Amino acid sequence: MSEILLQVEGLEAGYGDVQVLWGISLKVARGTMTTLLGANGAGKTTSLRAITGAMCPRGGKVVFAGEDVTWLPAHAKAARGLVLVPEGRQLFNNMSVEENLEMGAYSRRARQHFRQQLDHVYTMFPRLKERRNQKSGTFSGGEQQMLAIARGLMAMPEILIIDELSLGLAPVVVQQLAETLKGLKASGVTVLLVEQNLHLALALSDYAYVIAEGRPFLEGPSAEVAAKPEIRQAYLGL
Amino acid sequence: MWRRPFLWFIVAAALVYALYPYFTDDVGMRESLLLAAVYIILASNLNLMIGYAGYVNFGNIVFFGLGGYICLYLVTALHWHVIPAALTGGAAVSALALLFGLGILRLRGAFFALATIGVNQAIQQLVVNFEPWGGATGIYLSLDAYGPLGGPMQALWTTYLMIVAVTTASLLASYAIRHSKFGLGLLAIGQNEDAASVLGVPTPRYKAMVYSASAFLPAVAGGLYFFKSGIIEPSSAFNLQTSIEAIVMVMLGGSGTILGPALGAFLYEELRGFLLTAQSFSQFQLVIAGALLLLIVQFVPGGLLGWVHQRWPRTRRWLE
Amino acid sequence: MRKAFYLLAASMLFAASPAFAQDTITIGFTASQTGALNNDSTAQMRGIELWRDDVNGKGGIKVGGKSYNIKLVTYDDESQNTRVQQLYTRLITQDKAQFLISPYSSGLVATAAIISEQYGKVMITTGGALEKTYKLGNKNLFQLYTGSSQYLTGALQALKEKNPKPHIAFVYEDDPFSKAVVQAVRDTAKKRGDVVAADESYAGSTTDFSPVINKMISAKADALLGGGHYADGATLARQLHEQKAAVKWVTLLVAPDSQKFAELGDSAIGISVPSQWEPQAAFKPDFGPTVAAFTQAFTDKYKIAPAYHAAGGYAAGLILQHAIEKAGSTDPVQVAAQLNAMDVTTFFGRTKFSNDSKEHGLQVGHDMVLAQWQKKDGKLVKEVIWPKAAKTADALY
Amino acid sequence: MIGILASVIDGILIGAVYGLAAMGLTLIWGVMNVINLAHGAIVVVGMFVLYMLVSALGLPAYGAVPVMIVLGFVIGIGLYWIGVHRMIGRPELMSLLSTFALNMVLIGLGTAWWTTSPYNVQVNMPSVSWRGYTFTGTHITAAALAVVIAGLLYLLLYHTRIGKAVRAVATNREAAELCGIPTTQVLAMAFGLGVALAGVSGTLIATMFPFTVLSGEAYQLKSFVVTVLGGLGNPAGALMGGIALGLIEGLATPFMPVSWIPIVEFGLFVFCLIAFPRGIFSFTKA
Repeated sequence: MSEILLQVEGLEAGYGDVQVLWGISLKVARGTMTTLLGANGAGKTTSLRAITGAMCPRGGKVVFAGEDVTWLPAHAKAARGLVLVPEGRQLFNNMSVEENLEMGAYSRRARQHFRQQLDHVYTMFPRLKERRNQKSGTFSGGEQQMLAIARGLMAMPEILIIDELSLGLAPVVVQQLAETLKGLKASGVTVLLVEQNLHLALALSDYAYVIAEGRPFLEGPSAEVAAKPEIRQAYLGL
Repeated sequence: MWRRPFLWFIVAAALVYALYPYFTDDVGMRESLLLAAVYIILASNLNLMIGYAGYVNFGNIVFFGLGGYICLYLVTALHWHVIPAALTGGAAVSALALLFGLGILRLRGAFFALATIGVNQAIQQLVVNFEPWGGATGIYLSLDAYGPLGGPMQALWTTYLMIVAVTTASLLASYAIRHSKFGLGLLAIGQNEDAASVLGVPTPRYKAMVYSASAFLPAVAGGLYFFKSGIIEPSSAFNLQTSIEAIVMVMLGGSGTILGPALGAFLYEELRGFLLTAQSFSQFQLVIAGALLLLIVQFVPGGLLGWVHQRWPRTRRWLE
Repeated sequence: MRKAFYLLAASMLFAASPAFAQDTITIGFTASQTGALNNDSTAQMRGIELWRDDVNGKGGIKVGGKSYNIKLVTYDDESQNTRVQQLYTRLITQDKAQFLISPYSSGLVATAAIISEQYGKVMITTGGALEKTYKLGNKNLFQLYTGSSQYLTGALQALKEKNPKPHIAFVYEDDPFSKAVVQAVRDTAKKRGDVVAADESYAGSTTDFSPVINKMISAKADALLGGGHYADGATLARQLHEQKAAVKWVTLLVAPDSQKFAELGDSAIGISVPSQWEPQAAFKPDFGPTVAAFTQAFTDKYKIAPAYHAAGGYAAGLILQHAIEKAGSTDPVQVAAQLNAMDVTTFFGRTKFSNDSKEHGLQVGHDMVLAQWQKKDGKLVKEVIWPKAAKTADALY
Repeated sequence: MIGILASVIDGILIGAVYGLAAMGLTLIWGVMNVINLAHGAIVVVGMFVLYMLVSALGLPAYGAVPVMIVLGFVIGIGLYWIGVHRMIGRPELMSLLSTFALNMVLIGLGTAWWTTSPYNVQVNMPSVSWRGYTFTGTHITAAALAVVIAGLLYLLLYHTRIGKAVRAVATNREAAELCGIPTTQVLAMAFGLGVALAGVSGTLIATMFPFTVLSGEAYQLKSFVVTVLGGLGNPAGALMGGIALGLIEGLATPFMPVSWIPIVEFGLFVFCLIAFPRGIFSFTKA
């Protein structure tokens, strides 16, 4: 296995009096696509939020590119290339496509490659280029997801973490996005994917982690995990 | 409900409050307690809006001022006795609040708060231009008006006792509402209005009702207070500063609790009174009061009682 | 160390003990140390303090062969009447004030008067010209100033002298005092058939008068009578000048009397003010300082020439002192009796209180003058222009 | 007729300055959902900065404008950390109280320092006279500067990276943070910007009118009215709302006693709140 880019150890997090995560651990190797699976409420989104700094973890450790980044604020992690495409897209709805992309490249590191990255993203999503002066609030769900991924790419991610890629999108759109992800992986971007659609996730990824009730449940290469019967159990939340 | 020890506590405290200056014959103390009692009435009724229903009413003083105007008008122009005049003022203002409430309670959060400022300022200006109420000059009470109460000296004592009675009524009303279905509905509105509405709380009606209810006693108190002062002017009747200070008192004591606003009002008034009369502080009284408020908001957002309840959760049982 | 502390505490207790307090007469009042009325109220307070220093410097007030020092107790009323009653009660009950002087401005005076009446304390009112207050049945209130209805009478007469057919704009603050003043003069003007070109009241916090000024211009007013207190009056004067309003005669209440008004520079020229007192006055006092002595002492102490509020403050003390000395007692009833009987002239002018029970305490002896800012040798000075007998310069028109 | 026209022109001139004052309020409100009750006190700070710079240091009056922008920005960032930072994301009531406390402290310090007496800064500008009506130079200059500053603010918000970041934070703070925008700094900066705007409006007002430590309240109330007319967080709306308010004042004056104007103003304010809760001129924000 190649270099470990992101390593999470014993992550704990929660909201108020409720603890949600009870020691999540995972590793993502550079250049691979890893997926994090689990039933509704298993703690996938919370894991991602705690890893990227959108919320403050209560314990555990997040090491990124050899540096302990557990307690850094989200913007500092994003600046280092640990980038989250959040669930529900979270676009800047009253700003234009191009302004959204510009915001994606806010960090100093990303800013230097803004033009070049913009071209790259526009070639990847020609639809965005066509509508670059339109406000993102007027877009369809699929277009919004494209823009969200594009915005994430503008940050020059070392690792792109995508939360619920396919949520609420038509199958044909999901298929397009899946192609996009394959392309990304081929171009060397490391991806950590959280996805409801089990088959899609396992088909796309190299390695899979399954969590249940905030705890690690099983892990392994995606092909092996797909074959295990316990996976159903985890998904039904049993 | 009279089995509850807390109610007896309120009544006992009110008796002590009413009688202490009487037996010590400490008139200075009485003046200070009177002002505090008025603020307790304002804060306690405001708490019905802020603490229970979660609506910040910046213009709560408008009830007090209008009540005062109606009462003094009835006393001077129609020669009513002060008690029916104050009660009529209360009823009229309460009815008016119901009417207004149906309009501005459609607004939420900060927008509602701003609208209440607008209502207060608009009504103040209306009164300034309303000649039957003396316009900007206001209404001056002739000393004869104190005749029915046994002359000016005795009238002060009588109004003091009446104001303490209204204070007690405010606390009892706070208690009764808190422990009623109406109160539960209000708390639900305060937590999440949409959810409350879905669960069958008649939110528009409840909101208008609490707005109107929170107007009644302050308006009665306004009548008594301005009767005691002998003069009412638009600038002092509708003073926005006092209105905002009432919010500070609610927060200081703990919004949503029954005793908190009263405690906050009492402490705030005594502190301001002290700072104002202490020579070394009078220059900086506003700064000190402001800094204190800032610290409370930042570090003890639940107010005094909120903090006590958090620290010793059992106290919640006794005090509510 | 601790011992020293106790000693210190004990000595402080002694300092405040009644044995010491017996030789003083305590006089209480509130002043607007903050708030909108600060400027005028401060002048009044300075006058009172100067009087106290004068009296104490000369060994105090002599009552029945014994000398008493004056002790002043004062609180900040924040220019609002919310606290006035609490503070006056405190002055009477806690600070044991034997006599009271009023706060500044008619509204606060009316509020304080209820307390002084309830406790039967004599209160000399200065800076409370509104006559209504004295018609409510008070028995212990004594007004030093000429009442509000007289304020602009002189100005109207002086104006008619220059222009028999004036188009008058009344522009005034919507506070009790200014409204009462204007109401009185407006009635007089109407009776005499003068044209009322505009009649506008404004809030005391107003800073932008251009709407009113434009209205005056449209109505072709050539004279303005009105104003209110310092802040609004100064603003109005400045904007009249800046907007080159074609009014030839401007009389404003209160504001132009203050020496601070000279800061307005050219805007001040030609603005007149009804005044309770001016340093040019030539009264021969029955007792107390001469006009010159007062002016000198005040200027020495505060580095600013006194205007009528300051003189009023001093005179309040002086009149009270005179009544106490004549009564030979600090008993309020006897002092009140002396005040009722009083008809004297001090540096402040004549003082006589009405004994009519319908308007007890109303000032009936004092006269006002009309002063106007003029430029003399490149410097702004206030000249008395009315009544003719007292004038020091001709009116600008 | 000419009188009405003069009133209208006066109304527009003063309205532009109301708009500038409201811009500071609406920017802070829109970006961080904080209604800054210290707004009036900050307007007063701007007034006294003019007084000190002109009277004590002898600077030319309009030289105080850039000084105030910088100073206001610094003060604003300081106030943000003292009183606002902990209130972000908490219920509105908390930030209302917190900024009100800041207001008390500022007013209290000002009162202790300058008392509540009026101050006056004489600014000599040539004025324009027309058929007996005069429009003073200070009014015209203040209105012109207000429009220029509004324009600069627009450029900043829509054509610079940092301005776009402010808008991004206003729209979706969490997403902005995930994009690598240091949102806390951006909030502090936006607050500083809002304070600078309020302060500058105070400086300009002080060139026109005398002022006291307590003058701020009137402008704070007017700013509320303007914000409601112009819509939240929208600087262009604030300018238009301000001019609308000035126009209403100007148009109403010839037809009714001046003391009735506030009733019209506040009546309109409440009506607009109920009828157009998003503001009449609001184009943005769903």
